[in-house]
Amino acid sequence: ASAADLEELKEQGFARIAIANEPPYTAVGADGKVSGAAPDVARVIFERLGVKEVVASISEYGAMIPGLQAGRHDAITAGLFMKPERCNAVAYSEPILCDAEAFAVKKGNPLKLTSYKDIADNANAKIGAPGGGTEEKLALQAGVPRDRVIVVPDGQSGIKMLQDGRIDVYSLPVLSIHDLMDKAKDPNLEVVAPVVGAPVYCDGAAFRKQDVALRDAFDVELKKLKESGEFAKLIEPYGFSAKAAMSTTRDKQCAAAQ
Amino acid sequence: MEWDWDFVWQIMPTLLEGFKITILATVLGAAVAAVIGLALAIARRSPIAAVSRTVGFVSEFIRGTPLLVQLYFIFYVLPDIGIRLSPLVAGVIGIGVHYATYTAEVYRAGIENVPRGQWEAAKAANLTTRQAWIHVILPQAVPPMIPALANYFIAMFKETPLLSAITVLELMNQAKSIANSNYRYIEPMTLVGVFFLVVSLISVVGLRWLEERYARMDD
Amino acid sequence: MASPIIRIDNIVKRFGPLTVLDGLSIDVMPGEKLALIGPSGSGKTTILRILMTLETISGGHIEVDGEQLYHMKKGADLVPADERHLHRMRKKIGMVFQHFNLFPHKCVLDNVTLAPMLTQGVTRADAEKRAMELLDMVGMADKAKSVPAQLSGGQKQRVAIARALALSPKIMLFDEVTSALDPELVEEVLSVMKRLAAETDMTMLLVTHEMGFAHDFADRVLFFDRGKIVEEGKPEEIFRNPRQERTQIFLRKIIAAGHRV
Amino acid sequence: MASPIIRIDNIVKRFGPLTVLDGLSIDVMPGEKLALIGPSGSGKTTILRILMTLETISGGHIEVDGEQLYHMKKGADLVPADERHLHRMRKKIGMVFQHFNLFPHKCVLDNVTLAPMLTQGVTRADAEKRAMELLDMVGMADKAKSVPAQLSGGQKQRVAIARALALSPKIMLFDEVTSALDPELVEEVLSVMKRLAAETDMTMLLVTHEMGFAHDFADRVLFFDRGKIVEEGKPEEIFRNPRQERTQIFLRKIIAAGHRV
Amino acid sequence: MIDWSGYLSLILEGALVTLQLTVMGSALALVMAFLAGLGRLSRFFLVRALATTYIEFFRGTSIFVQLFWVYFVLPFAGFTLTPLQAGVLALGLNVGAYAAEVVRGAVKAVGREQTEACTALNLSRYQRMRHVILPQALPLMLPTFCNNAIELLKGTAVVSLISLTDLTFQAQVVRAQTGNTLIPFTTILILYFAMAWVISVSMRWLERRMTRNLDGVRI
Ligand SMILES: Nc1ncnc2c1ncn2[C@@H]1O[C@H](COP(=O)(O)OP(=O)(O)OP(=O)(O)O)[C@@H](O)[C@H]1O
Ligand SMILES: Nc1ncnc2c1ncn2[C@@H]1O[C@H](COP(=O)(O)OP(=O)(O)OP(=O)(O)O)[C@@H](O)[C@H]1O
Ligand SMILES: [Mg+2]
Ligand SMILES: [Mg+2]
Repeated sequence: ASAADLEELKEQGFARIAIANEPPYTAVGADGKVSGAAPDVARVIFERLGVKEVVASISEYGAMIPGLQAGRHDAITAGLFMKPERCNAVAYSEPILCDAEAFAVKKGNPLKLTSYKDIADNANAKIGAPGGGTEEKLALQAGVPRDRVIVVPDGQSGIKMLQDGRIDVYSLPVLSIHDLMDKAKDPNLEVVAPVVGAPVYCDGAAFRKQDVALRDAFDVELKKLKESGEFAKLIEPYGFSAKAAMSTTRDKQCAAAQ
Repeated sequence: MEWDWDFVWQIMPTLLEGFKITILATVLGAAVAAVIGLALAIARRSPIAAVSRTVGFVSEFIRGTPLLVQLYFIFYVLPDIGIRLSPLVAGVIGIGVHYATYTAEVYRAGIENVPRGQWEAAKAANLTTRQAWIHVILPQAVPPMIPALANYFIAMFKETPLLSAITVLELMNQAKSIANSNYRYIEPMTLVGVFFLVVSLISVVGLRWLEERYARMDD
Repeated sequence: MASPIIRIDNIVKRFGPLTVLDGLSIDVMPGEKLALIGPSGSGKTTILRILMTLETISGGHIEVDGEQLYHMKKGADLVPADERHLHRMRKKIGMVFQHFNLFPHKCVLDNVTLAPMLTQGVTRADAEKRAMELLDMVGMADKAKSVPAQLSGGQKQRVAIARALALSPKIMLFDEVTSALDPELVEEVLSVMKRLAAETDMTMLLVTHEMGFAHDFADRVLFFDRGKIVEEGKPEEIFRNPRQERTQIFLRKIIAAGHRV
Repeated sequence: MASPIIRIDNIVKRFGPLTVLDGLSIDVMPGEKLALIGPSGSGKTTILRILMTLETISGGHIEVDGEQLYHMKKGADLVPADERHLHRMRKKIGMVFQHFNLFPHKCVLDNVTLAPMLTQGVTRADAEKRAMELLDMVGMADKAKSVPAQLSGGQKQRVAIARALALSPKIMLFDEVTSALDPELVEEVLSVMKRLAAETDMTMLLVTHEMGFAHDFADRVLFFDRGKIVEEGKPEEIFRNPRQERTQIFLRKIIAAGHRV
Repeated sequence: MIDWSGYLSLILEGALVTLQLTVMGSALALVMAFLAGLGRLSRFFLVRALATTYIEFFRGTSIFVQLFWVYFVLPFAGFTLTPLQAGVLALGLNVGAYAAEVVRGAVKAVGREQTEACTALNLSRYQRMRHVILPQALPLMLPTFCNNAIELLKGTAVVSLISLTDLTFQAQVVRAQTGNTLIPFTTILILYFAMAWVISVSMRWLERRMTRNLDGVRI
């Protein structure tokens, strides 16, 4: 696929971004309007770059990077955390949204699960996580065998499976778990956050490798945004911490787990 | 993006794992479809209008709505009324009941295709209804059904990827999982395609054989 | 004088709006050979099918061998017959169809033995012995192991006759048993039937378009038109001196088409 | 003396291992009415179908109206005919089938006008005028707007005859045109054909099991058996004094089955 | 408080996408069905081979694989399609392959006798097909076409896997946003069924119209 040129984007007047179906990173209003921390930031920055609009399409986590590579999106702004392999596959901007990992478990945490390692050690514990997401990787890295890592299509399904006892723990970033729990209003569930031993991850806007120029332009505007304090105003209502994002860098994040 | 043979060999064992589940789900689903389908076909012939109508409507409904949505329903909604099925069982029941509405039609057509004269000859020979079914109608009705039933068997096989939506780790799900963790879609997806194509081509040959073997007997 | 073995009394048969039989009455004496002739659609097949209980009736009564066919006594009342009653009555009646209706998945021998074994509890050995006698009579003993698909039409029909005879019914019904056959094959079936008519005292009802055969076969001929009997009598009378105009026209047409009477 | 309009020369026809016609030769003179009779499976239909180019031949030559049917000249060589040659040759020949083969989705009139309009470029008005004449001749003018499903078998066959005549072929082939009909309906078709035979000088080949009709219709009768002509001659000779034993047996059977000769 | 009317209208927007996919996919399938179905009956080996390959390939591989190829692999070959185009293409080609067999079967079912009557009347191949065979074959195809169209409708649920905002996808979105599973899924089940019902009613109407003249010809 050919590189997306900022000039081209300006000319066509919009950029295509991939987002996830996962509040609060992304939210779709009853009117169909896309909001949420990640697209909001992207919208503002692209506007400043002269691209009037962003066209968001909701996508599975696993399909985002292939979709980007196949030229279906110009950027991913979906809470796709920076990980060394991902840094190899795409060009990230500087960090935008940072979050720790959390578990949703049954009331009282009957299996006493507080880290991915605990899950690996308990032969009966099953963890649910989005396919291709950070949590799936962390679980596998901690030594949870494949057949106890259940790929769950979406957050609602994850909570439902937890309620139905199909899984013992459902893992997502802290804010996502909180959002789901708020909606579920189920007194029989509780949150374990942050997960012990799991690092804080940050996402960035992801671009194609050959689109470094576009990424760099994005970074410039992102930096200005952060410095002006508007950044905090944008993301903090959703529960994210601007300080966390500003106290780390892409290079640190990409190197982090190595 | 280039085709990478090393990667192919590396992911093959995982795909084969998934393939096993695919086959298992197909075979079990087919068994469910065969049995429930017969039950539906018989219920639809029931002289009690309420029974035949209800069964007719339910079949129409199942046949008119996507299996994917039905699977979501079975897996995520049924637990609310206390029915919690494992992913594989939910998948087998979903796909089996869905296809039962199709096999029911095959059974019905097969039975109706036995010429009316055969019923009449059975009556003239003073056989009871039961005897007529067992000795005259079914032996003629079943062989011509076999190719059509086999056809649905193959169709079911090709629909098993839907089970990935309810977390069954079949071929498609394994491939997606590989694709997700390696950010490479081409190899796993193409291999899945090849798996399906190979099985389909083999089954086409098998089907031809069945069609020849069970070609309609002409009087 | 003996009483009739079949009493058809004021039978009405409707298919939806169409009245096919309209107050038909016939008495048949034991051992009588009756030929039913008449134009297409006049209801000949229908009356045979009613006797075989393959249809229901819309009105009237039928008595077979002293018992009601479509009705049965329940205390003092006459109520519609249930399946058990019909099953019992069907023992008295056999039928041979225009299109043979052999069971295509069974060999000739099994076609003939199936019903006796299932409905009369005859052992396989006895059933086969009797079947071979019957097949021998219709000249089909050497094809006992063939399946129907391997037989010509005339052969199939002879097997069908043997099959119907195997239940030893008192009454046999034949519905145009030769009209689906190639002309050359007609004779082999008719000769079997002639022998049958001569040798047994079974009561026989025959629908046919073969006037020559009806003439030789029947004790009495009924000429049907539009669900009614227009004329009846001995074959010589009907064929040589039909009184009714409708009969005359019908016979003239048949003769013009090359059939011998 | 005129030369034959059809020269069938040493024709061989095989279906797989089965040889159906084995070196058959027939010459037919213009205007001649030929009846083909013989037992089932003897190859009567096959020879008509070959003339209509519905089959291919395995050997031999056929000349129709002075031209090769299955072959054409290419320079000095005789090569197998291509579709264009066949198309041209078929103009000379029409055929009427046992099962009528009317177009069920078209009304009677359209059945008759379709081919002239498509293959001869006749205008609709002209085609319909001619069609009505032909339908009138076969007594079907009043049913011009009916669809085949509304007709009786005899009526269907009369329409089929009109349809074949609409292309004005020089040669007409009739394959058991009455054997799928109810006996009562046979006569109406045969009377049309008799008139046709008397009124035109078309060459006609007829396969039939109606010996009486063959007798009245034909100038010459060919008796077929197993793909060979066993006997041929004027109808009176063949039917009254068959010389061959095979012919005698065949005729005896047909007569026994009730057909008049 | 959840704004249900807003979310329901989101689902209705999805219904519109599903409708578009169904209509456009059916149109493509119809074209492919006749091309490949008649192609398979061609005199020319090459045409036959081409048609057969298309049919066996698309019937042989699963619709999921075809979708993923069209969506993720075709771009690498330089064809980037919008999700809607990709969905229409995959569904249309897939269902077209099945419908092609229907066309072929119906044409063959018209019977050799009609073909022979045409030869005796000296019609050309084209005239025969156009005036005699197809007019009779069409009514035979309709019931199965109806089933094919409903299959296609149900197949559109699968495109939610490639991020096309169809009914099923919108239901998933609404589910994620509201945390309610029962309402969105029940709604789309009813919507799917309603659409399937409309398809079969209109097909039956069409069939009645087309067979009006053929009453009693076929049993
Ligand atoms: N199942 C049926 N439904 C409706 N009408 C029927 C049915 N069976 C027969 N008929 C009608 O009843 C009438 C009498 O039919 P029947 O078969 O008894 O005539 P038939 O005298 O045997 O004629 P054929 O010589 O043609 O056999 C016909 O008009 C026929 O169309
Ligand atoms: N398409 C075919 N394939 C194989 N065998 C065939 C085919 N058509 C005809 N035959 C065989 O060719 C032989 C001659 O058939 P044909 O139809 O010409 O006989 P016929 O004299 O017309 O008989 P009938 O009086 O029964 O119509 C038969 O043995 C028949 O089985
Ligand atoms: Mg009758
Ligand atoms: Mg013939």
